Amino acid sequence: MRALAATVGAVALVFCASVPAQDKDVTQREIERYRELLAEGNPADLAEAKGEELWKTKRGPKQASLERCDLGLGAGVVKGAYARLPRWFADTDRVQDLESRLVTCMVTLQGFTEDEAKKNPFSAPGRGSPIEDIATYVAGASKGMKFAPPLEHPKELEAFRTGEELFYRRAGPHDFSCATCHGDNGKRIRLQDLPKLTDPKEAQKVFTTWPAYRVSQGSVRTMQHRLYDCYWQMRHPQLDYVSEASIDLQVFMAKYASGGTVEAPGLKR
Amino acid sequence: MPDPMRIRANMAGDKVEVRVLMAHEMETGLRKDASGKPVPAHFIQNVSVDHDGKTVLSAQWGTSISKNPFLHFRFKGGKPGDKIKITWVDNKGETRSDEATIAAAS
Amino acid sequence: MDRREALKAGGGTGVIALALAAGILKPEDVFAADWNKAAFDTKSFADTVKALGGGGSSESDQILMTTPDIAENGAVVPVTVESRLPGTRRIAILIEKNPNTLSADFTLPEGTDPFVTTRVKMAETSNVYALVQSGGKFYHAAKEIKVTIGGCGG
Amino acid sequence: MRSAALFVACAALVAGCTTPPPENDARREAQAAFERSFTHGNKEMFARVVGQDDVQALCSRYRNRPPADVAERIQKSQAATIVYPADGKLMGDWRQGEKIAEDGFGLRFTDTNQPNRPNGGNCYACHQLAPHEVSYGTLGPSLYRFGRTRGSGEAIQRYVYGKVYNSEAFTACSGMPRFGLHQVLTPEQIRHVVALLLDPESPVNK
Repeated sequence: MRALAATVGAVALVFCASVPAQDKDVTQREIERYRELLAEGNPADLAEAKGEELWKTKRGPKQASLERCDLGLGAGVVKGAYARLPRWFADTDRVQDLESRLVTCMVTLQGFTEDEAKKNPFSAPGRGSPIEDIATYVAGASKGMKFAPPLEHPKELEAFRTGEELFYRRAGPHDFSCATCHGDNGKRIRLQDLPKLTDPKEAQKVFTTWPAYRVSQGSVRTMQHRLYDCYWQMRHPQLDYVSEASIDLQVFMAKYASGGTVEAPGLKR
Repeated sequence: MPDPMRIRANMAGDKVEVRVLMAHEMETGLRKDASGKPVPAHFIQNVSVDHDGKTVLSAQWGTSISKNPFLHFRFKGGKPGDKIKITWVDNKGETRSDEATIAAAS
Repeated sequence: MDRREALKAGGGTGVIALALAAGILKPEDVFAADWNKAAFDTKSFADTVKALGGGGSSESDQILMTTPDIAENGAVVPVTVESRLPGTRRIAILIEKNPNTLSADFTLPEGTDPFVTTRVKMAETSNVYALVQSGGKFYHAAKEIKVTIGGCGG
Repeated sequence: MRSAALFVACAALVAGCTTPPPENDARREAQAAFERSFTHGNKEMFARVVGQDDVQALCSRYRNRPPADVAERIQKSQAATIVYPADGKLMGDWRQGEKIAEDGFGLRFTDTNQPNRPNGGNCYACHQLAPHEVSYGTLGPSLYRFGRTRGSGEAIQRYVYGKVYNSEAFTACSGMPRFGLHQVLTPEQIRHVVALLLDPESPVNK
């Protein structure tokens, strides 16, 4: 009992006497200026243009383009489609995000196998990723529109509940969950602001900026990559591309982001 | 075949404002790939911008220009509807030229 | 016809591309001529000035640099240089602590503003110089840019 | 007195006191979805994340806000895991501690290609420490001048060593990794971190 009391005392000592952060405002102002200076030319435009070209290009065993792909608003409708994803699709009877839906179209329209379609999801230096460019193009075609995924079908609601559990699921050698970094307001990791993803104001600002050009990676990155990269940092094994968990988590976040404006493609650190 | 550039050229007062993004890896030659092998340098060395038969900007670049290079500058003497042509050449001899039409003030 | 003339005459790379395709020119021949290898190999501010043809350079408050004080990522650091020195026809960007100092050398003919924005890579926190040639002389301005560890670090 | 109060608190929260909140469909489905979503990676890494220990499971279920009795229980069980060095030496070299605090290497799936490189602690990701490092996070409290007000006596050394070893012993459902328990850092490395925080010569305390 005495040891416990000592412990409690020590904890109080640690957390009550923290020193205010030094020069925080100066550093943060400069980082904001850095981001403003970058904003006048977003290299994601290059991926967007390439993606539009690829959308219209006949590819795969069936030598077909993606121009008949149904992204939720009917075959071939690109404009506004991203603002209504993720959603449940009758033909697959699954909730799908943009990238998972692109895989479906590459399989059904172009004749790729599912493995082929999922093989090269993220570009690397010297190796482009068509699906990354196409996702950037499709997302960009909803730019300025209100983000309003339906989130009413029973499978969408189920995906939300699963996503919520996954968001708080702590595991691995570091005990991390998504909520470790994205569960509170006003936090940052190193100099990077961390949005509280269950706060609509913050979720609306960030969720709709993906895909985004990441200067640290020299490439456009999609939401699938964002999640893959988070799990990498969380000391988990690699998250499967367009896996259930990746989509359920997006449904969970999309609910809080609803009502925001699509600002894709973004530009980030 | 290298990917196309994205060129924006528009009037700002009596000047033409040009912003261009080029798709290029800009490898320094110092980076190693996943297997530890050095990746050879591959970067744009020369850029030129032409308008009406005249070069309005030329540049020599080294390996420390960022990947997917961005360039912004202004010149006098252009008008809406005129074409500008931008060309780059890299150290492996690859080259790309793209044209853009000057737009009215945005 | 040297390469620069070829570029002008062809209004692009058409002529060179043809010459390359025909095997008349090897890539090295074409590019070596117009790319100042000696300058791009230099490893200090003074050596770069020399390699670009200057006997030295004096500091000038008529050269304005717009850069962040802190770059969130060294791979992409935006740099704007604007010169108020009369007759500015050349702007170069130098990064002191990079493996090679010279980053870019712009030629700006009459009619083009003495102004340029580009983005450079920085290996570490360093002084960045804007070097300007005006009336046959070289002038410079300098600014220290801090490169930080961004994101989750490590 | 304290035990009596605890007992009352427990009684008031019977469900939460002795057993975790019951399983439900969403959690079962989430576990199943999780297991179907990490199928292509490193098998050993998967084995480390597919299950949860008590702390991870409870903190997940309570969304990191456990009721007082559960928090008490977590802290007690975790305090028992802390192993202090047998030689009693708790302070190492702050210079090495600084390197560990800057380094985020280790245990990510791409880190396996450098098997001989020690893990880092990446303290700066979440804490302010030495003032020269402006790139610090705020997920945890600022530790700038931590040792100035607390000195570097044995009690505070034991506290810091223990906190780095197993943070859950002090604050249940803390976001801080249990660096010692999970062998992310070696006892030697933890000593260096203790020195970084407490050594009067450390830049943290300048």
